[in-house]
Formats: sequence, C-alpha cells, structure tokens
Amino acid sequence: MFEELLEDVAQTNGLRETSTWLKLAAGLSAIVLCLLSTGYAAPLFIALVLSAAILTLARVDLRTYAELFLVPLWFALMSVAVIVLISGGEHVFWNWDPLPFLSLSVTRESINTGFFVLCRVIGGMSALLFIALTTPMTDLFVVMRKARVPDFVIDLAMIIYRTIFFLLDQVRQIYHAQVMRLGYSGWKESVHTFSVLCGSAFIASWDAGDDLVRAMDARCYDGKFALLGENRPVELRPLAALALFLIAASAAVVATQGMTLL
Amino acid sequence: MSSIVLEARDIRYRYPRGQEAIRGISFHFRRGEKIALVGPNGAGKSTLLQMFNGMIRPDSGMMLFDNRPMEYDRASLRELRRKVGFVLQNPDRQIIAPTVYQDVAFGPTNLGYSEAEVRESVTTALRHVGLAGFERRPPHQLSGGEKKRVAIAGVLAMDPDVLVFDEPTSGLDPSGSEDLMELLDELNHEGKTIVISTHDVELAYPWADRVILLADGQIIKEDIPDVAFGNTKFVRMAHLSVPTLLELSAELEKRGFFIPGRKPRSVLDMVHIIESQARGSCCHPAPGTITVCNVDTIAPGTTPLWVQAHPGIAVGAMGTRAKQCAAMEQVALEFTYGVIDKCILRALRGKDSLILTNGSMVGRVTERVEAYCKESGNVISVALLETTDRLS
Amino acid sequence: MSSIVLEARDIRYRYPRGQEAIRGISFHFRRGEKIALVGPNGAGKSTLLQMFNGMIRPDSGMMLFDNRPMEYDRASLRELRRKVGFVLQNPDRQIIAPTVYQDVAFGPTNLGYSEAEVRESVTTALRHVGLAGFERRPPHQLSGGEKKRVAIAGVLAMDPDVLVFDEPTSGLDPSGSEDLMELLDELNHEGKTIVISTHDVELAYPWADRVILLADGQIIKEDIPDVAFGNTKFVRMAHLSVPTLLELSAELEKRGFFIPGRKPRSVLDMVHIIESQARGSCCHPAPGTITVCNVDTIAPGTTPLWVQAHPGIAVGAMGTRAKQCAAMEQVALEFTYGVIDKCILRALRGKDSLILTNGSMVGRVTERVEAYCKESGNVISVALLETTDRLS
Amino acid sequence: MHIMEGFLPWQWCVIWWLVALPCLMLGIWQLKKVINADREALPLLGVTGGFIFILSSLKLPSVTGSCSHPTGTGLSAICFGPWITAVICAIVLLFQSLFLAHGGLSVLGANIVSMGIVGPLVGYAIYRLLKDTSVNIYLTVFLATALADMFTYVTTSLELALAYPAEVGGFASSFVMFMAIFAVTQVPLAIVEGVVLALVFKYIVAL
Repeated sequence: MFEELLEDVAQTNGLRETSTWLKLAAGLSAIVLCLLSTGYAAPLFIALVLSAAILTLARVDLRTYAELFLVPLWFALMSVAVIVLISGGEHVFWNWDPLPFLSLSVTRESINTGFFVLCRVIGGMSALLFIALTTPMTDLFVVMRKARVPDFVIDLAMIIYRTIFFLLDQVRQIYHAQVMRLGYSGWKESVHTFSVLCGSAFIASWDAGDDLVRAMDARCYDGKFALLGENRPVELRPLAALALFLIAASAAVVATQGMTLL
Repeated sequence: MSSIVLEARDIRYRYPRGQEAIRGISFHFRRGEKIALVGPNGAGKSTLLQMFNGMIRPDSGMMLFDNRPMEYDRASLRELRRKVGFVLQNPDRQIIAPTVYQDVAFGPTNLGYSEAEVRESVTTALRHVGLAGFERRPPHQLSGGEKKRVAIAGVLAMDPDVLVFDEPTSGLDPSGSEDLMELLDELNHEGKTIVISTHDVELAYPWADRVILLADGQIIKEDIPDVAFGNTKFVRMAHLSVPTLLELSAELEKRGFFIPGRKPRSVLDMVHIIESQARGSCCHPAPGTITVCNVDTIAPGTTPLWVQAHPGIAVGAMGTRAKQCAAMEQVALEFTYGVIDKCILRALRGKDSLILTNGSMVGRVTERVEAYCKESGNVISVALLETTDRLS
Repeated sequence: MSSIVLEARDIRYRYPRGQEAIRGISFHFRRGEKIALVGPNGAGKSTLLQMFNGMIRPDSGMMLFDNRPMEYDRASLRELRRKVGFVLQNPDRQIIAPTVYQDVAFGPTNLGYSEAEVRESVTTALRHVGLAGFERRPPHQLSGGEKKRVAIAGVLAMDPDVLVFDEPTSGLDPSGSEDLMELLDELNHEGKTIVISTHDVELAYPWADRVILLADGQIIKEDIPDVAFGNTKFVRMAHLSVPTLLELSAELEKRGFFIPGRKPRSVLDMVHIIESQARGSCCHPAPGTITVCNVDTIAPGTTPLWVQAHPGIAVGAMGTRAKQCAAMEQVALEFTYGVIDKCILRALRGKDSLILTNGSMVGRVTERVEAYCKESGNVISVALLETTDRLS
Repeated sequence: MHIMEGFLPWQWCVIWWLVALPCLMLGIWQLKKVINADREALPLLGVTGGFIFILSSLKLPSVTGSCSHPTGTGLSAICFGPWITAVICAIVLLFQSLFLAHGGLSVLGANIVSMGIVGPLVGYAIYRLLKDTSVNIYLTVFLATALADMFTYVTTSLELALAYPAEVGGFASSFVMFMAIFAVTQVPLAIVEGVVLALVFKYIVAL
C-alpha cells in the first residue's frame, strides 16, 4: 500500500556530505547526455557508472535499488512494444494489418529504435535515481533559492515537504487500524474502506493546515522562512571524479553515435 | 494453570534497512493473564505488539496462537485478527467513521455478520464500555476518554479472546485513566487476556500480573511487578523509573525496616507496613463494614434511601455504569478511583462504606477484601445491599 | 517578591457556537515562578494557555503582560509572542520547516534578525536543549523526545521571558520526561517564568511552586502544591487523583502519626517522616559527602580517573549535557533522575556520591542539600570537583 | 501514471516545458496575489499539496500490479482554480520523481501538462458546468474526477504518440495504439477513482 520515500535513503546515504552542486551536475548532465545520444551504448555506459556510484559510494543496498526500476521498466516495456510495432522500416520480420489505417510490423529498424529508447530510459532513470538517492530535498531547497525560484514557491514547497511526512505517518496508522479490523476483506469493502482512508487523509490535512497557521503565528510569522545557509563546499576529489565521468560519457556519446543493436 | 494463548519463540525482526527492532524474544501469555510490556520509547514495544495479530511477521522465530503457529495467508490472518483485538494508542487514528454506531460496526460488517447480528454486537459492545445511547453521535465531538471507549467497543464487537492495548491511558486525565483501567479489569474478569504496552510504571506496577521489561528489542526481565521493578539495574537499563511506593519501601529496607516478602503495591499495603513497624501491630479492634451494591440488579431509588439512613457513610463507585447510576440517583461519591483499597483503609479506622459497582465486579470486591484480611490478620465483613434493605 | 509578569482579570471566553470555555478567571504569575495549571481534559486548560500569547482573545475581562493590558494589533501581538514562548503538546504540530536548523531559525528570521544573529541564536538554543549537531536533520527522523526539544529550541531562540508548555511530558517515557523536567528547572534557574498545563498530578506535585486547579472553566483552588492537592473535595471536583505520597501521608495522619506542616513531596521527605516517627530521631552520625562536578568547566578525562580513585561511589547525572558527557567519558551512571534526592538518601546512609551537571544547576545542588539539612538537622557537605582533584 | 525519465526525445521535452511554463507563470502570478492578500493561504496550499502527494502515493488495493492512484488534483482545482493547482502539482510532481522515482526531470514538463494542467482543467470545467444544474453533487464529483483522470491519460497518450508517430497512419494510428494500451486500460481504474472520490466527498459531508 505504501511506498517507501527515497528521501529517507538520501538523508543517510554515503554521499550525503558531498557538495550538492557536484551531485546535481553529475545527475543533470547525465540526463542531458542520455537525451543527446543517438546510439544505445552511451546511455548504458552512463547507467553502469552511476549505478556503480549509487551502490558503492552512496552505499544504497542492491535490492532497494533494483526494486526502484520495476515500475518504470514495466511502463517502458509496454511503450517500447508499441514503438516496435508501429515505427516500421525496410527489413520487415513480421507484419499484420488488422485495420485499414493500422499497420503493425516488426522490422530491424523498429527493433533498433525500441532498444535505443529502452536504453535511454535505463540511462535516464539511473541519473534520476542518482540525484534522488544521494541528494536530500532539504539540500535542494538551497539550490532552488540560488536558482532564483521565487521565495514563496520555495516556502510552499517546504511546507508541502514537511506536511507529506507527518500526514503519511497518520495515514499509515489509520490504514493499519483498518487492516486490524479486517477492512479490505473483499472488493466492495476495499473500495469503501479505501475511500474512508482517503477521506480521513483529507480531514487530517485540513486539521494540519489549521494547526500550521497557528504554529506559524505563534512564532511571529512575517512571511519569511529561514534557509540553511550554504551547502558543503566543492572538494577536489569529487570534482575530479565528476570531470572524468563527464569527459568519458561525452566521449561515449560521440564515439557511439548512431550505433544500433542489429 | 490456564492454557497458553499467545507465545513467541525466539522471534527477530528488522525493518527494511533499519536497525534490528526485535532481537530474539521468547515469552508466553496464559489465558486470563494481565500482562504489562514496559519499556522506553523505541524499545520495540509497538513492533512486538503488532506481531500479536500478524500485522508484522517476524523474520525468524515463530509466533503461536492457541499453541498453533501463526499462518500468514489471508484467511488465517482474518481469524487471528478477530481473536486478537488491538486498540491503538491514539483513538483518532482508529475511529474514522462518521458516527459511533458505524465505527463500532466496522469490524462485524467486515466479518460478514448479518445486519441483525451487527446491530446486536454493536449494542452489546457499547453497553459494555458504558456508551449506550451514543450510537448516533459523531466521534469528533466526544472527549478523549469517550473516544478511547469507542475504539475499545469497536474491537470488543468482534468478541476477541485477547485484547492488546498500546499505551491505553496516554492522553487521558487521572479519572479517565482510572475508569479505563477499571474497564480492563472488568474485561479481564470476564475471561479476556489483557496485554498492555506502556512506559508508565506507576500504572503497570499495581495492575499487572506479570511485567515484561523491554529495552533495545530484548526482554531484560520478566517477572511479577515487585521483582521486575525492584531491580534498579534493570530499571535503569530500560530507561524507566522505580514506582514511588517500591522506591520508598526499598529505602526503608536499607534503613533496617522490615519489609515482608510481597512488596507494597498500594498505599494500603504501605500503611500496613508502616503501622506494623511503628506500633508493632496492625490489627484493629473494631473495623467497619463494606457494603457492596450491584447497580444492575438493585431497584431504582434504593441506594439514595439507604445512604440517607446511614449517615457518615462514604460511597465509592467502580466502573462507568456505577458512576452513571450514582449521577442519575444523585448519590454523592467520595471515592471514584482505587475504591476497594480506600474502603478497606476506612474500615480499618472503624468506619463504614458503600461500594456501587456492577456485574462481575461485585465478586472482585469480596476477593480483594478477603485477600487483604488473610494477609493482614484483620477481619472486615463485606455485605451485599439488596433491594429489601432499603431502610434497614 | 518579584514583579508580576502575567495577569488575568476576570476573563471569559466562549467558542463560537460552543459552550463557555473560560468562565471568569483571575490570577497572576510572578517573574521566575514555576506554575502548574492542573485539571481534567476539557477543563479549559488549552484555551486559557492560548490567551497567554494572544492566540485567543477573551470575550470579556483583561489579560495583562508586564502590567500592561494586552493589545491585539499585529505589532503588539508579535512583541507579545516573542516574550511569551508557547510549546505545543504535539511537537509535530509545531515543527514547520524541513530541517532542525531552519525550524529553530523560523522565529528569529521572522523577527528580522540578521543572518549572523539568527545563526547565533539557533546555535545557543540547540546547545541549550542538548541537540548541537542536529542542524541538518529532517524532523521526521527524530524521536519523540528529540522533536520536543526541537520545538522548545524553536521557542528559546526568540529568548522569551515566559515559557508556556501544554502537557510537556505527554508521550515521553520516564527518562525523557525526567530530562525535560530538568530542562524546565534549568530554564527556570536562568530566570524564565515557566507555566505548564498538565493532568499528571505526580508530575506537578513535586515540581510546582504554585498549583492552579481548574475545572469547568473556573479556578477551583490556587495554592502551594500540598494544599491544592491535599483537599480531596477539590481534587475530586477536578477529576484528579491525590499524589501517592500525599495520600499516604494523609492516611498516616489519620492514624495518629505526626506529619509536619510541610507535607512530604518526595521519597526523601517521606523516609524522613517515617524514620522520625519510628526511631524518634533522624539525625545520622556520619553522613557521606556529595561531590558536584560541572561538566562545562572540568578538563576531559578528570571524572573517570576520579571515579576510579573512589571505589564504591555512586555517580548521578542531571541534565542532557551531563548525561552526554558521562556517555562520552564512559562513566557508569547510577542515578539519572531525582538525582539530588537520591544522593542525599545515600549520604544519610554514610555513603558518598558524585553528581555531574552543568552551569547554573551546580548552584541548585547546593541549595537543595542546604535546604534539606536545615529542615532535618543533618549535616551533609557538598564539595566541588576541580580539574586538579584528579587523583585526590 | 507518469512518463518516465529518458522516454521522450529531447525536442519533445523542450516543447512540453514550453507549453507548461506559461501556465506555471500564470499560476505563480495568481499565487502571489493570493498569498499577499492572505498570509494564511500559504499553509493551506501547503497541506493541499501534501494531500495530493499522499493520495498519489497510495495505491488502490484491489488493482495489484498497476500503479494507478487517485490524483486528488480535481479537489484542489475546485478550491484554488486550475492555474494555482498547476503550480502545486509541479511541486508535487518534482517530489514524486525524487521521492518515489515516478516520472522524471526532463519529462517533468510533459507530466505537468498532463496531470497538472489538462486533468485539473477538465475537472474544473465539469465542476463549473454541473455545479448549478440539477445533477446530483456526488455524480458531479464522480464525473469531474473520473474524467479528469481519463483526460490525464489521454494527454499522456497524445504526448507519446506525438513523439513516436507510426510509419503508416502517422500520429493518428500511433495515438490509437497508445490510447489502447494506456488510456483504455485506465477506464475501469478511472471509474473506481471516481467512485472513491465521490465516497470521500460523501464521507467529508457526513462529518
């Protein structure tokens, strides 16, 4: 029912104290490089390096990491199947025209395209997970301010952040109480019990909003939020590692340009 | 000795990527016992409790219910959760239906009871916790103590064998706590096994048959309350404090006072010890009597008349129904908590008292008084108030 | 007598469409007092507390701060809320920001402090509550006791004159409560006026300078703890219970024991009374000494060596910093709560003890021991451990 | 359901960002007005965001294997209007990609368009349309949420189809294929979601 929030992993990961700028630079440029790549090899190379970093440097355990790929890969495989069937090409392996305007075929070109998109998703996901697992949101707020995001938007984001955690805690307890009294026992009961859960989540949010207004007022709220000053400074070794990675990845993008599976 | 109802054999549990929360625990609870799991926050109390009804499955080791290993398929879990009722610490998380009736009916409905059965089980459960007539009220208008009672009724409606309470009195004021502990005693008297988890040593000490001290996911001591709380080393390990009366008796013992084998659990016991020491004797020449009145069977109007006819008598009430009854008949109450002990203390000073209570609790008064008399050598007589006694 | 800091003159308040919650209350708190508002749930405690910092404005009557009537415009409210810090019962409802630092900095930032001032006040406040080094942690990963401390630090950072706590120990285990009450004592010792609302009589009884019993929106008794809790009629009206030691002393008194004017507030007092009665005297021929060590000024490594050189000594720690220090230097602690009393009890049996504490609390030890000696006629000496004492 | 990182070619990432940004700007501008008028709006908007996140992190129990979840954006659109909802959604989507690995950063623009803009707009429009008619309020909530949900998926299919048109039939037949896989399979789920949120509404009214 409940998914674990990666934020909790990020708060204790092995790269917690490395400069946020470096981690963000690594993740974002990896995403851009994956998108710019025209061959399947470079995204795979990026995925390999970043996964290794997540598993060894950030010390995230393998199972947690592997499970994170399941849902997006399921989605990706379905979409890639569609791409393979509709993209068409010259070397046709299989073909079926069920409707006059719909032609399904598997071709060498379409397999290449599908595989390439799949690799790009794997590369992109690993880059996203690298940011998600090594950089807590609390550090990203500082970056957001530096990036000139309007203050009240950051304040809003911070309140949402704080609310998520204590609402989640409450909703979890309510869910447990429901299970203990045999809610979710049949399909119909499940829908009913679930809607009661969502409803109490709404009530809980409403209460939380009320209390938040009071708590802020009681502490002289005047439209300001404090920010935790500076993030950790950029250190030489991680900087060198980042540079090395970017050079190697860019080289891979250029070198494997247009590389296809078949 | 009664049969074992719940048992753990070397269970261990680790939260995903977290620390090991339960590190090799074994115990067994017998039918009809009152058990207190006592330990600081973070000792693993809640995790352990959630294994009692299969919400958490141990990583290794085995949980047994009724001498059969717990199974974790859907059907077995349903059966287990019906038999082991769980009352959360915060009733606001447990009561979520828009009316009291709907909330108490939640369990029975999910058990697939017919509408008539649901209605009956809800009515019985609400009467039990003293909330008859609250059916149509919305829970958010109730007081903390009332909410707690609704939560308990919601569990009672499924008629479980074992009742598990996480921090039962947290957030309740003294009179609310006292009422709740009386309710637990009443349920226990009707044969339910009661397990509470708490960090309130003053609460657990006089109440429990057996105390399990928990710290860092391990049992550090399991014994009767005097022994479990008497060892300062264990108490310190569990980040707890020694109950006041036990601490006092330990200090007196260090100063050469004689403390009998069974340590004082109540003010009554302590008075007895101090009097025996200071006076050499604690037998009273002409103790008063204690009269017990069952509010379920007595004719309305009897009690006020009887009280009028006995000036100087002190009246105490045990249980919600007795208190409601006293309020209805406008009988002024002297004692509303620790009633039996207070009446014994009065009797020892040669004064009479009347205890209003109901059902199974009548027997408890006699039992407790007899136990005290046997131990102390005093003779206090307990009488039952009948409707015909009106003016005697 | 110190000046009046907070005063209420016949205030009344009715919730929109609700019952009258406050029905004509007047009182005044003096600077540096420790006040406990005690009453059952629903007595109006929380409503009353929220009037102290202008969160609720009375319908009639008047609230005064520093002898000036409170005003309810924005600027005055800001000033008032800076001076009267309010700590909610549930810290989750008070902590707003995503990290400990940001949360504690919330008040100072909104007061318009410069960044350096904000940083300094946050550091000081966190050090005060024993959470130095927690700056970057997100609140949802902290324990209940730690969250409470963050909430307190957030209020302390604004350097208020009066600190108001709603149910300060609710949800905390005994050692957490004890730490918290020590922190309150420490703050009080630094000159802050402390007001708590609670229904825990055992907590309020030994702690408060003055107790206000509240029921149904009215003050039913306002006095020193022994008197306020000693009257069973008022206690019953307020749905409370009599503190154990007070109940015991009342029962002993009824049985002809002599109880001095000041009723026993602690096990120490009670032992004194019982011993005087049973033995006729309570003066001890050769009491032990109590050594006090200020962990802020002592050189690291001194304490363990000194303890080694004094076998048989019992070590107690008061306050979070002292406990952290003991853990760091691996000094085994015998006492972690009620430390001074326990050490006096030891001294009376001729045994020595060492108390680790910090800053202003050193003076408190001497004060408490002197007060006891004066009252009881014993002579217990208190020594200060210096770095140079290492092996003496 | 969101498009995940790396799925869209870079050109389309840029295009959807360009579509989303003006809407976000409008939302931010409205947000600023609201906050300046009433400071208490900020915490309320905050808990609304928290609520949307929580709802979307709950998975419907009986539909295992799917990652369908109520979006709750309709509710926010009704309270604060669709543009402010777009801003809240953008923040929630950012949190979802970083806390749950749902969605991504380069595709954030595309996801904001489908879940944060089109969905709430549809829900809001239906609500406004039916509000003053004789249609039962629960039916209104059901329709608003179920259709908002459907249109979110239709938009997602559209975004995918635009990026990967078919060789034969081009965009249209590709759209049909993606619809068949994503949107059509979502019909029962959208109905369940509509039922759940209508029940939620009923529950809230009952309290």
